Amino acid sequence: MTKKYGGLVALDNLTFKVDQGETVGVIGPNGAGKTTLFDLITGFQHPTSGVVMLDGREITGQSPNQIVQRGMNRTFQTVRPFKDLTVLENVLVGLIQGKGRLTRKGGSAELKDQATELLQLVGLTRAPLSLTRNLSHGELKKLELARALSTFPDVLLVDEVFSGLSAQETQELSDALIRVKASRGLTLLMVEHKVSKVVQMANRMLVLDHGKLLSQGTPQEILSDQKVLEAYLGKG
Amino acid sequence: MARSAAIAVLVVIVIAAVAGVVSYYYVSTAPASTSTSTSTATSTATSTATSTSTQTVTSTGISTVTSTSIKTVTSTGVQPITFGILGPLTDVTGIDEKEGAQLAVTEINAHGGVLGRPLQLVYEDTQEADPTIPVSTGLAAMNRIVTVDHAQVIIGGERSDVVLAEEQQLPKYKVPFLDTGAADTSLGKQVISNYSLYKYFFMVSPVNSTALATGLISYYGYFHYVEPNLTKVYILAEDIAVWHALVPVLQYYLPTLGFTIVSPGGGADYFPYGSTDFTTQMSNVRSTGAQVICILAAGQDSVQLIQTWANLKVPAIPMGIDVAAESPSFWGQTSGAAKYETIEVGIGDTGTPINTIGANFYQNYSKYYNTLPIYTADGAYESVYIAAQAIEKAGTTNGTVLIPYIEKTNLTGPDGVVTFDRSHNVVYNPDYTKGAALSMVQWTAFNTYTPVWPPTVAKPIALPPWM
Amino acid sequence: MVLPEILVFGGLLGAVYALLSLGFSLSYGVARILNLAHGSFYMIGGYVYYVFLTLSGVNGVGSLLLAVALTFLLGIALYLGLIRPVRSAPVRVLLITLSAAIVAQEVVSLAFGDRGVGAPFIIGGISAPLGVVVENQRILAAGVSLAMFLSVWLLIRTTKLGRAVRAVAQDAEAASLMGINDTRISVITLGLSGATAGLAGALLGPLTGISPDAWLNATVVAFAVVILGGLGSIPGTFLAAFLVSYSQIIVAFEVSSSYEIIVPLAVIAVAVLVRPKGLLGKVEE
Amino acid sequence: MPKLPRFLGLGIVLALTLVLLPVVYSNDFALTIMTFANTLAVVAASWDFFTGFTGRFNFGQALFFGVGGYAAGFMNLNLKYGPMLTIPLAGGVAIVVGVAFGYPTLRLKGPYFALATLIFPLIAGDLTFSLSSVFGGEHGLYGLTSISDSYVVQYYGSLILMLATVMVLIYLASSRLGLALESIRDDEKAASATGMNVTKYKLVAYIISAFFTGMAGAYQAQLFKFVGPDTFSSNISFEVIAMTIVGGIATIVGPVLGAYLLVVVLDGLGVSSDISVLTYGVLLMAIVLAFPGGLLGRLKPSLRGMRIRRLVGGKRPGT
Repeated sequence: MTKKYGGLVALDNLTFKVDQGETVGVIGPNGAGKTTLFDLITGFQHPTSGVVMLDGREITGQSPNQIVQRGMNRTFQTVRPFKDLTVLENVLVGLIQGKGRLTRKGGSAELKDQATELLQLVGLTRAPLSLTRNLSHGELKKLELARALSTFPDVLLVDEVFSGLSAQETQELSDALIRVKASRGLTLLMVEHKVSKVVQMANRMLVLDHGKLLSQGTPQEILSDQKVLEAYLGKG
Repeated sequence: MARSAAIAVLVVIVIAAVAGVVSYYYVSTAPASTSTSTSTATSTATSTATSTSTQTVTSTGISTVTSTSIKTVTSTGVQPITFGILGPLTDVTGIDEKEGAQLAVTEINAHGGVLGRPLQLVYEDTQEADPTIPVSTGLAAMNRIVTVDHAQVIIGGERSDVVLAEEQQLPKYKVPFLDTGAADTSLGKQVISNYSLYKYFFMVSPVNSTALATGLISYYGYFHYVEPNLTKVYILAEDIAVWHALVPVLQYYLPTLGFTIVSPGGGADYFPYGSTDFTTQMSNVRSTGAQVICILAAGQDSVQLIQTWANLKVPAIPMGIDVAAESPSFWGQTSGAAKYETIEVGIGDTGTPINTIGANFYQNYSKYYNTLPIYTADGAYESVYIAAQAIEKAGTTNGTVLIPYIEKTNLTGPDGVVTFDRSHNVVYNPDYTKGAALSMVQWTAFNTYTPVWPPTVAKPIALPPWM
Repeated sequence: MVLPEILVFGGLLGAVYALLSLGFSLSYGVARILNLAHGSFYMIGGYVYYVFLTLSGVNGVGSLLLAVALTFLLGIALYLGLIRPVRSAPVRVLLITLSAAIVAQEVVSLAFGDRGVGAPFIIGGISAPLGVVVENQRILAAGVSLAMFLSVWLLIRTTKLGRAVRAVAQDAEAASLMGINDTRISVITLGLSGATAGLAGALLGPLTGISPDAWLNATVVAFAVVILGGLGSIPGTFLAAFLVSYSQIIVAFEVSSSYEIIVPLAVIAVAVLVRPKGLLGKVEE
Repeated sequence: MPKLPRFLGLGIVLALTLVLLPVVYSNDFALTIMTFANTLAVVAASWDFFTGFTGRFNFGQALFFGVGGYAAGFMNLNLKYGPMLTIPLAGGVAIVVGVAFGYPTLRLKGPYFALATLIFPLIAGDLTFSLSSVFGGEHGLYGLTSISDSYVVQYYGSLILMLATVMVLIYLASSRLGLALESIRDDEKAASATGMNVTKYKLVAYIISAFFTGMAGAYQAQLFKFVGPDTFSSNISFEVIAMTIVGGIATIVGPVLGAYLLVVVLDGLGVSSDISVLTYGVLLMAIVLAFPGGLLGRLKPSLRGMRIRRLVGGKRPGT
């Protein structure tokens, strides 16, 4: 697919597919169009041309909420929590509105269990009733993840989850991701700066540069790819 | 910083609230202030005493005060009778209502009051002069004047929507309401269509809008005889219901008098109530070659209208109904642009009294308040006498009992003879010895307009130099 | 055919609308402040002119300048005293400016009454461009407005200060990193928008009369013009001002005066729905 | 039975005092003023339900107040429906207007929506004059049948309307709906990423707000037996905003107290309009600067507590 803003081309007919259960890392220098790519996939922007398919069905031009209902969700690069709500409520919204649509009949008990489970899953130890605005950056990242998961996605796109985190927080969060993937059998698509992390977690990688797909393959292939080294690490 | 500032602000509010309370108590203790003004008034009244025979209020006609019959209110220890003044008390219309009524109360109390009881006035502010104030404010004031101040008669009213709403409450209060501001025919229609509910309403002044139209048309007839060449009329009216009802009448009669209506569609050019820019209208007037602008304006917008007219030197003379122009301040408001505008007023408001009562009214009014009365003043003045007479005759202040007596009113006042038709509107008659008469006056200088109609009092009309 | 009338009246009115709206556009475009009290500057400007001209010895031009100066200071005061403390929360900015407008209205009507006032013109007399008779004051108002509008525009386009202003408008954070003092820029912006609106009021006030509640219509006009032109776009504001004035005048002449208020508002409402980002607006986020 | 939330506690105390008022202090004027206050409290609470919870600023609540009033007037005069019928039906009409107006405008970004809400009541107000053959111009519609001539009945009527409104709104605010709305207020983009149709929810909140305000307008029309253009006046919209902010935004009960405070202080004392309007302007200013939560801002947590209990059961998880 292609995305143009007026003159400049953000994504230049990019084509790739992700198989179920994969963990795919997307890397590339700033302005390579990584976040734009996520926006296009999750319906926050619509491609100038081209299509987005989710398990065989076209979802191009659908609104974010429709796509969420189809089982794909994302986290935002800069976290967007519901500041004036409690931690608990942040996940409740998704549990109720998302694909799960809980509390129709499931009742409060299930909702409560799901919420507590989610928070444990991402390792958010804060009291569920504490106000979100008081959370640390690391906690917010976890909450962001929990909220994305609360809609029961099959495909999860995580945008720079590790940015601005301490080594220790980074470790916690990546463990959380791995736990999540294991327990939910997610297909994971991650945009990441920290190449090391991606290499560690991904079983396949895409490299973007100036909106073009520069290269793709297993982490090993990518790291040994000359083009990538120039375009990406070269610029450092 | 913001917090401390806000604290300071809160203090201000407290002060404002206090001010509120104070002003409230001021309002509710208004009667006291009246009786003080009474004593002063009495003395002045003495000095201006004209008649020698001791008349009583019960006689038709408003008596003038004689030095022999003065009793001060305070000397009579009996329970006073309370009249309520309900209007925009901070606006010239409301102030004049208040002062006109005070004058009458002073005179009557100087005669020993009614049924041997002194009259006292209470006041509530409806703020209706400000068009952005909702009707509910007026209704709150009305409720207070009846249930808190215990007014047995209500005198006042100005804005027709407020008065209409107030009229709706009368079945609940069962208190006579003497309207001294709104000229709306719908008010009287209510009385006819549902007498038992709305019989409490009376329109004392001005005469209702139909009568105003009749008067205006007869004036135009006279004008055609004085200025046979000025026949092209441009009707410029506020886009409000009272004029919508009146314009067809003009459309029907003016042509029969030899005029041609040049405004769009041979009807009126309606502009939004409260407009502030009249350049388009004035340029239309010019391009249609109109020689007369028939203004129909109840609001303050005419201030701007007349200024634009004068500034652009539009070669057509404005003659019509313009409520704002009836107040002496209009000359100042328009910084003199009002010159040559000719408007319809009650014949008692021309500045030249038509009878001794009017003369007496003018003299005393200008003495106490050193300003000229406007139409609401003589309305309120007459209303007090109307109510006083009815109470005197009925021997009670019970509203329901009073109604038939008020209906039988036949009283000579500054505006002529007041009688009521079955819609409880004051009866219009070109002859002021037979009914409430009208006059056309032309602004000629600061604080002065000269009557140009009816012929009995008429001076020649002046045309603007640019015509 | 009333084409000349429409051309002249629409043009003269549009120029003043442009000046009135300029400040509103600036304060949103630069400082991201939706100032509901913008119309109050217009109203106060009108009153200041009236007070000095009629109640004191100052002559027309002097009163005009005083009106500009005072509304300039008021704009600064409004920002420092009320807007700045709540700057971070747009909703609170809306509320604080609304309350400021209400307070201003009532203070003025306590001082000068609800009925409003009319002030004498700076220049009397009439002339007839294209054979349409108009007051010289109206031509003066339009001329001065145009001049003021252009000079402010030039100020922003060319000067160093202007560059700073535009930098803040682009990206406040980046600008502050570049060492531009955001507060200082906001102060200047609000001062300017106060002064321009005040001038508009002082120029148009004598022609339309000015009353304490005149602020609401002024705010609505400015708001509408700016939205129509595209938030933050000065050329858009200029264009839209004339669109609004002409639609108003055309309706008054060709349809009926009684719709001259409704129709333009309706047109704007529809325009906003059809093209939310306005005529020349960048995409709003 | 968990301890009563501060919220309900206060609510119940308030309700009881209001119910008992005529018994303990049956002063005609006081009752009249309180009747006005109840009507405006309904408007304020419903304004709060939309703006307080969705964060989209509505400057034109008077639109629904006027629409409700005129709708009731029409049905009462032309169809001869009684107040019992016209009041709810007027609410329905307000809903229709709410959809017609909200559906297109609610997609707009903040400032555009604010402008739209500012403009539409002005248009409506002017229309009542331009179409005076229908709306009666300054006459408005008069001669409506009265609710009752008894102050007590009038008062209780308005009280029932007010209490019903508040209870329904609290119920909704403390439900999944309320949660969804608050998430929209905090971050619309993130909200849509939870799978909800943001515009739909905003519209729902908007028409609920319209419905109750419409009924309030209708109640006032039947009370006064008159409805006029003043019901569209921006004064009403602004006054309602002030009441809500003073009482505490997004608390439903806050606006009600705000309404009593302002109406009693202003109308009750018969202060001159300039002073009274000035007072609430300054009050609004002070509250916004110093106490963003409003006087009852502390009710917010307990409303939230209520909601959480309703959603996930009495025993709070993780505590």
